[in-house]
Amino acid sequence: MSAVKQRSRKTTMLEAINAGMAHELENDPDVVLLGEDVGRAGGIFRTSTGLQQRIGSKRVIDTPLDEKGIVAHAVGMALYGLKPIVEIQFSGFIHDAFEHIMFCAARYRWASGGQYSCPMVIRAPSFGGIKGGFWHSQSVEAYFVHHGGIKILCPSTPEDAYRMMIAAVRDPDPVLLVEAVPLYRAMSASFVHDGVPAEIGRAEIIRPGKDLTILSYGPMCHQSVIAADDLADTDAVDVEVIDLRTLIPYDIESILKSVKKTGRVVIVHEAPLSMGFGAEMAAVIQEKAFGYLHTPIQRVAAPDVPYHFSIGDECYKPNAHRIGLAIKRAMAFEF
Amino acid sequence: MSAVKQRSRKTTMLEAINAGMAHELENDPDVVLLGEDVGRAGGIFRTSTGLQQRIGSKRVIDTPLDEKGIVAHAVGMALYGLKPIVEIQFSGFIHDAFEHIMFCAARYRWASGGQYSCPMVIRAPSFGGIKGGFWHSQSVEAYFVHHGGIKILCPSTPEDAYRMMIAAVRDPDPVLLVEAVPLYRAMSASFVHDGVPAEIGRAEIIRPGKDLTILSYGPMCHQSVIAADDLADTDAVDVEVIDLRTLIPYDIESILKSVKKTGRVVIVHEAPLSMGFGAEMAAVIQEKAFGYLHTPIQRVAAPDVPYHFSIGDECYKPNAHRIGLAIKRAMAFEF
Amino acid sequence: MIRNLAASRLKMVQHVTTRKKKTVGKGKLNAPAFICPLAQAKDHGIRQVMDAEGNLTGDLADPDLADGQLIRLYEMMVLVRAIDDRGWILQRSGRVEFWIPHRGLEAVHTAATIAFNDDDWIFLGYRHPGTLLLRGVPLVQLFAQFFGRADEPFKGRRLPTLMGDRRANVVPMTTQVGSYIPHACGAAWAAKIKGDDTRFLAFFGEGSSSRGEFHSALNFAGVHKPPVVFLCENNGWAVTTPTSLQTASTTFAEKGDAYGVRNIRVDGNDPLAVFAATREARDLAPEKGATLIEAVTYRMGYHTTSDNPDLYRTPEEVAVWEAWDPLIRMRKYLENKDLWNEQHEEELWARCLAEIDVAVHAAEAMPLPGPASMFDDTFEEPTWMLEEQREQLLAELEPGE
Amino acid sequence: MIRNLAASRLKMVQHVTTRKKKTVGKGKLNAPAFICPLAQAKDHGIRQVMDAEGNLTGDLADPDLADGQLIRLYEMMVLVRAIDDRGWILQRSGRVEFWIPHRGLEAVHTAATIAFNDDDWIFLGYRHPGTLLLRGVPLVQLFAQFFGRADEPFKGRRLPTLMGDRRANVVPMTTQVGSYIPHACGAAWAAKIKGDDTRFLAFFGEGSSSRGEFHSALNFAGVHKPPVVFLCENNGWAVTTPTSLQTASTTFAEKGDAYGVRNIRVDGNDPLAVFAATREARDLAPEKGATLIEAVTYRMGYHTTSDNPDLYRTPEEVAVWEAWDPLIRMRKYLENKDLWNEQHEEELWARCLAEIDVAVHAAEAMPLPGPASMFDDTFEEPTWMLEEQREQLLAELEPGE
Ligand SMILES: Cc1ncc(C[n+]2csc(CCOP(=O)(O)OP(=O)(O)O)c2C)c(N)n1
Ligand SMILES: Cc1ncc(C[n+]2csc(CCOP(=O)(O)OP(=O)(O)O)c2C)c(N)n1
Ligand SMILES: [Mg+2]
Ligand SMILES: [Mg+2]
Repeated sequence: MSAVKQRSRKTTMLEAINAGMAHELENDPDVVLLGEDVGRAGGIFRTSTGLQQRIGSKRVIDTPLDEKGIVAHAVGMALYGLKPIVEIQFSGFIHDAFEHIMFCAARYRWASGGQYSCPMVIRAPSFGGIKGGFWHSQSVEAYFVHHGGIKILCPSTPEDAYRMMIAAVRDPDPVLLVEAVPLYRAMSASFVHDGVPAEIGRAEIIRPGKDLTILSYGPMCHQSVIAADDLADTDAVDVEVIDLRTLIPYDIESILKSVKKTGRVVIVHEAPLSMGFGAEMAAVIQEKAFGYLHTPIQRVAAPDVPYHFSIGDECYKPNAHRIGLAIKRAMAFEF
Repeated sequence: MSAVKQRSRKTTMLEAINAGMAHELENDPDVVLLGEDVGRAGGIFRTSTGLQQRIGSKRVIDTPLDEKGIVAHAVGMALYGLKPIVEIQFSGFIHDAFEHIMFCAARYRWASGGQYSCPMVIRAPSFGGIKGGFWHSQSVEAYFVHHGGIKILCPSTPEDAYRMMIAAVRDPDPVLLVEAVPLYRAMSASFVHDGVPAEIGRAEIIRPGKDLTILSYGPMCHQSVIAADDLADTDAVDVEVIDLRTLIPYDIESILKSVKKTGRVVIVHEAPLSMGFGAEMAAVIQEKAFGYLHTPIQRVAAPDVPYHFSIGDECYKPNAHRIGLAIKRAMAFEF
Repeated sequence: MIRNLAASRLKMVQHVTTRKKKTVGKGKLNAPAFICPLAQAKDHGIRQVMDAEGNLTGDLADPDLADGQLIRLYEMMVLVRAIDDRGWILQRSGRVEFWIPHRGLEAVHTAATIAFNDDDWIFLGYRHPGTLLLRGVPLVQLFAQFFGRADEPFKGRRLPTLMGDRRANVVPMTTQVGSYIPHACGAAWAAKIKGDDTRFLAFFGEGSSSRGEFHSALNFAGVHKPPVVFLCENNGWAVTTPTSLQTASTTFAEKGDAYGVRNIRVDGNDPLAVFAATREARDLAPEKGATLIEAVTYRMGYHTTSDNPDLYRTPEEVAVWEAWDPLIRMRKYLENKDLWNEQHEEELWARCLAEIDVAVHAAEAMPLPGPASMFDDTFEEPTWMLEEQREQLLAELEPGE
Repeated sequence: MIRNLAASRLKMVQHVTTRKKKTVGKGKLNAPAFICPLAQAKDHGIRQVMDAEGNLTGDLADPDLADGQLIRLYEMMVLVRAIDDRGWILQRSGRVEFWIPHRGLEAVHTAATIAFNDDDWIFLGYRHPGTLLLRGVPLVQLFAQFFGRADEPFKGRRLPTLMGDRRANVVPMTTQVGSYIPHACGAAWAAKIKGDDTRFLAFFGEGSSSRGEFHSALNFAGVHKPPVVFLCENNGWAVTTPTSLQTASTTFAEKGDAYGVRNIRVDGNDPLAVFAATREARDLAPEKGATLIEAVTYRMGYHTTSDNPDLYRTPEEVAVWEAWDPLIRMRKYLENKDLWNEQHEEELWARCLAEIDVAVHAAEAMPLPGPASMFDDTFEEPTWMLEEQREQLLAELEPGE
C-alpha cells in the first residue's frame, strides 16, 4: 500500500487539490470540507469528486447558498477545534465573507489574547481564462494582505497545489488558498502523493537568470517563463523568474537576493494594477534594495477595470507578450 | 439671507460635515441620508444633528442594524435616481457591505454598459485616537483602491470636509468619504458656508519645502506638519507636506512635481503598512520619478496588527516623532 | 460553468430529461429530492388556477385575461422554449461560450412580466429572456448578448443570459445571485420617496433566499413598505443542492412572516396563477408594500452548460415534473377555450424557429467589442489612471488582439 | 461611544432613569416607543413564571430550583447591578475609558447562564458580567478587563465589557454585533460532528437580528440541527433605534419559524422564566437542535456612556419598565418563599460594594501592557514582517511611551 503511494503519478491540478484534501480528510478526523455543492456532486469544478462518498456527508458538507454563512460557521468550527476547508465557489463570491475572514478568523487569536484561534483553509478559485466574465475570473488575493493574521498561498503547479493544501490544513492560522482555475485541467505533472506539506513562506526560482528578476505567482509564472525564454532567444536577456508561492509572508530573502543580483525587477500579476500585490512588492524592494536598482520596478497587471467577458481572456489579462515588453522597457531604461 | 451665508463661521469638523449634508439635502430633493441612528438622534457622533427635524424622516432615515442592507438599499435608490448619503456608524463595520460597495455600486455603470450608475456617498468614520479599540479605530481606505469605479476622498480640515461632502454628493460616481473621527471635535476653522464643492482629484501643499516630500492624508497630515516644523528647527531640513485629499484618483501631477523637486519621499498613513495606500504611492513614484529619487521612499504606518485598545492611541498609530525619524532616515541615506 | 471546463460532446436538450444513469460516485442516487407537489397543491398551500389538464381548479380565480393576451402569453412561452433549445445547441457546438437553460421556467417569468406595466421596473435573474421580449426588445439583441457582441446594451461585457435593458426598465442582475434583491427594494423605496407610481419586481431563485441580501431586503421592506414584489422561483435546486439542504422551513413563502411581509405560494407552472398572484401583489403595493411570492416550479434542464444533473438527481424526479410542463398545461387551457389547435401549434413553432434563425445569424455576424471599450463606463469620466492604462494597453496589444 | 466624545460631567446611574427632558431637536418626543408588555404578557405570547409581585402566574411551571440556587442567582443579580453602578461612576470620573451599562438586563444573562453546565460554551455580548462570575472568574479579572490592563485574558486589547475567558468556556464577542451568532452555531455543529455532548448558548440583542449573520446562523441551524440556543435579548432599543424601525415582525421569536427552528418568547425580567425556557432548550438540543429564545426585557440605562437617551425616549417609558425591575421581582419571589428579608438585602449590598472596592483597587493598580505585546498572537508564530515591524517600533518609541 505504502509502496503504491510512493509511486509518482501524473496528476492534474484538479486531481492534486483533490488528493491533498483527501489525504488530510483521511488522516485527521478533525478536518471537514464545506461549501456550495462540494459534497454530492464534488463541487462545480469537481475538485472534491468522491470525497463525500469516501468520508461521509457529516464531514464533507453541502451548505446553503450563503458564502458569509459558510465562512462564519467555519470560524465557529475552527474555534471549537475542527479544521475546516471552505470552498468558495468562485473567488468573486468571497466578498460577502470578507468581514468573517479578515476581521473574525484572522483576528480571533489576537483579540482573545491568544486564547482562541481559527485555523482554517479558504479555497478561492481565481483568475481568468475560462470566459467567465467579471465575477468568475476575479483575482482577489490583494484584499487579504492589508493586515496580519492570515496567510496567502498560491500554487502554480499540481505538486505545489497538493503540498500547499496539506500545509494549509495543518497550519495553525487561517490560510487563503488561491487556486488557479485556468490551470485546473490545463496542467498536469507527475509527483509522489506522499503527504508531505509544502514549506510556507518560501519562493522558488523557476528559471534562473542574471539580468532581470520577474516576481510572479499563479498562472502568470508560466507566462513569465515563456516571456523569458522568448527574450533569451531574441534579445539575449537572461531573466530570472521567481514564483512567489506564498504572498503572506512573502519570501523576502529570496526576493532580495535575486534583485541585488540582477538590479532589475518586473512584477507580474493578473489582478488590477492599483493596489495589486505588486504595489507592496515594489514598495518593499525599492526600500530594501534601493542602491541595487538600475531601473524602475515595472508592474505588469490588468487595468483597473472589471474582467471583460468577451475579450478579457485575450486582452485584459497580461500575457507573455506584454511581460516581454516590460522586460524590454526595464532593460532599455536610462535616466 | 445670502449675506448671512457669506459670512465666515467658525466650524468644527462635525459641524462642517453637518453643514455640507444640510446644504445638499436642502437644495436637492433627491438627496437622502440613511444609516443606523442618523435620524432621530442625529447619529452617534451627532454629525447629522437636526437634519431629520429639518428634512423629515422620509429623507433622513433611521435604518435597521444592517450595514449590508443599508448600502445595498442605497445602491437601489441610486439606480432609481436618488443620491443617497450612507453613514456607516464606524468604518470598522463597513466590511459587511464590501461586496455592495466595490462589486455593485462601483460596477453597475460598467457592467450595464453605461446604462445605470450608482452615484452615492459612503461615509466611513475612520482612524483612531478615541480609545476605541480595534473596531472603532479602523483605517479601511486601502481596501477600496484595488479597482476603478469608486472615488476616495479624505478631508483633513473642516472646510475640506464641508466642500468634499458637497462634491461627493454631486459626483456622478460612488464616493467613499473617509471621515476623521479624532478630528470631529478636536478641530475647527472658519470658512464661508457657500455651497461651493471641493475639486476632486487635487492635492494640496499644506507646507511648502524643498528637501523632502511628505505625502499624507487625514489626521496624519497634521502630525506631518508638526514633524516638519520640529525638524526645521532642529535639523534645518525643509520639508514639503502634501495633503493628498483625494486617494482615487490621486493627484499625480502635484505629487511628481514635488518629488522631482525634493528627490526624497516619506509617505504617512495610519493604516497598517502592508498594502496600505503608501504601497501604491511608492510603487508609482519609483516608476515615474526613478531618476529623481536620492533615497528610498519611506513609509510611516501602523504595524500589520489590529488597533490596540489600551495603548493603541499612544503606541500604534504614527505620530510626529516617528515621522521625524523617517525624515531623518531619508535625509541621512547613503548608498 | 464554462465551456472548456465541461464535457463538450454535443448533447441535445432532449437528452437532458431522459438520461438513464443513476449512480453518483460509488453509491446510488437516493429517491427524488424534489417530489412534485403540484398534484396535491392544496395540501402544500400552493395556489392554482388550473390543474394538469388546463381545467380550472376553483381555487384561485381565473384572472380572465383577454383571448389575445392569453395567446400572446402562450406564444411567448413557446418562443422562450425554442430559444432555450437553440441556446443549448449553440453552446454545445461552440458558438456561444456558455448557456443557462430555462426549460420549465417559462410560465413564471412571462406571466409575472405581463402582470406589471411596461414602465414598472424588473430586476432579472438569468433564466428570463421572455421578460425582455415582452417589453419589446428585439430577439436579435438577446442573441447579440449571448454572443458577447459589441452592439448590445452591455457591450459584450457580461456572461450570456445575464440580460437587461434600461430602455425596457429591466435591470440586469449582479452576477452574485440574490445580491440585487435589496437593490430592487431600494429602488422601490426610492420611487416611493420621490412620489412616483412605479412598481418593482425582482426575480430570484430559492437558493438565493439563503443569502443575507434576502434577509436585508425583506426586513427593510417590512419596515418601509416599498412597492416591490419579491418573486422567489422555487425550482427545487440550486445547482446541485436540493431545497432540503437549503433551508428547514416548510415553504419559502412563509419566510415573509418573519418580516411582516405578506406572502403567497403559487403553482409556478400555472401561468395564470402566477399572473393572478403577481398582479394582485402589484396592485396592493402602494397600500400594503411588499409581497413575497413563492412560485413552485422546476428546472427541467441542466443548471448551466457546465452542469451534470446525473450526479445529483434521478430521471424519475424529472419525469414527474414533465407531466406538469407549463407549456403543455397552457396549451390545454387554450384548447379547452377553443383558442388553440394543432395547426396553430405547428405554425407557431415554425415561426419561432425561423425568427431565431434570423436573429442568430444577424447576431453572430456582429463584431466583438474592441479592447479600448473595456475602459469605458468605469467612471462617468475616466480618471487619468485609466486613460494611461488604456493607452498603454492599446500600444502593447499584439497585432490581431 | 467614547469618553472624550461624550458629555463628561459626572452623572450617577440613578439620574439615567429619572431625567426629565423631553424634547428632541425642535420637536417633542413621541409617546413611548417600547411600551412594556409584561402586564399583558399572555396577549403578547410572553411566557412567565412569576408576575410583578413575584407570585406564580401558573403559565410556565416554576422550575423548582433549590433554595441555595435561587439565592445564589439573586445575589449574582445584585452583584451585577452593583458592578454596573460602579462602572458608570468609574467612567464618568475618567478612570475607565468607556462603559456599557447592563441595568435591567441582570435576569436574562444570569438565569440563562445557570441553565447551562459549566463545560457548555457561551458566546457573550457586552452586557453580561454575571456569566463570567457564575463560572468562577474572579471579580478582579473583570475589572482588569475594564481598565485595559495587561494581565487579563485579552491583554488589554479590547473595549471594556467585551469580556470572555476560554478557561470558563466563555467566548468573547467579535465587536461587530451579531457576527458571532453563526460562530456559535458553527462551534455547536463542530461539537456535534466530533460527537461531543457540549451545548452552546449565544446572547445577542434584538437589533442584531437584522444582520445577515442572524439569517445565516438560523438557516444553517434549521438544516443541520446543532445543539445551540440563540438567546435574543429584546430590550426595546438598538442604540437610538426602537424595535418598530428594526423589523415589522410581531415578535423576534417567530423569526425562528422562517428557518424551521423551534422558538419561544419569555419574560426576560423573570429570571425563572428565562431559566425554564433556556434549560428546556438546552436539554432538547441533542434531539431537536437549535432553539431561538426571545427574552423581552429593557435596557434601563444608557446604551453606552457616550449615549444620551433624552434624545430618543421618554422618562415615562422608562418608569413603567422600572416597575418590572428584575431585581425587585426576584426579591419578592424569594420573600414570598421566606428565603429573603431586609437584613439579607443590606448585608448583600454591603458585601457586593466591598468586594467591588477591593477588585477595583487591585485591578487599577495592575500595569498596562507594553508596546511589544501588541505584536503577539497575530499569528501563532510571528512572520518576519511582524518581527521587523516590532523591532522598528520599539526602537522608535519615545522614552515614556
Ligand atoms: C453569491 C453567489 N454564490 C454562488 C454563485 C454561483 N451560482 C450561480 S447560480 C447558483 C444557484 C442559484 O440557485 P437558485 O437561487 O435556486 O436559482 P436557480 O439557479 O435555481 O434558478 C449558484 C450557487 C453565485 N452566482 N453567486
Ligand atoms: C456590525 C455593527 N454595526 C454597528 C455597531 C455599533 N453598535 C454597537 S451596539 C449597537 C446596537 C445593538 O443593539 P442590540 O443588538 O439590540 O443590542 P443592545 O445594545 O440593545 O444590547 C450598535 C449599532 C456594531 N457594534 N456592530
Ligand atoms: Mg433554484
Ligand atoms: Mg437591543
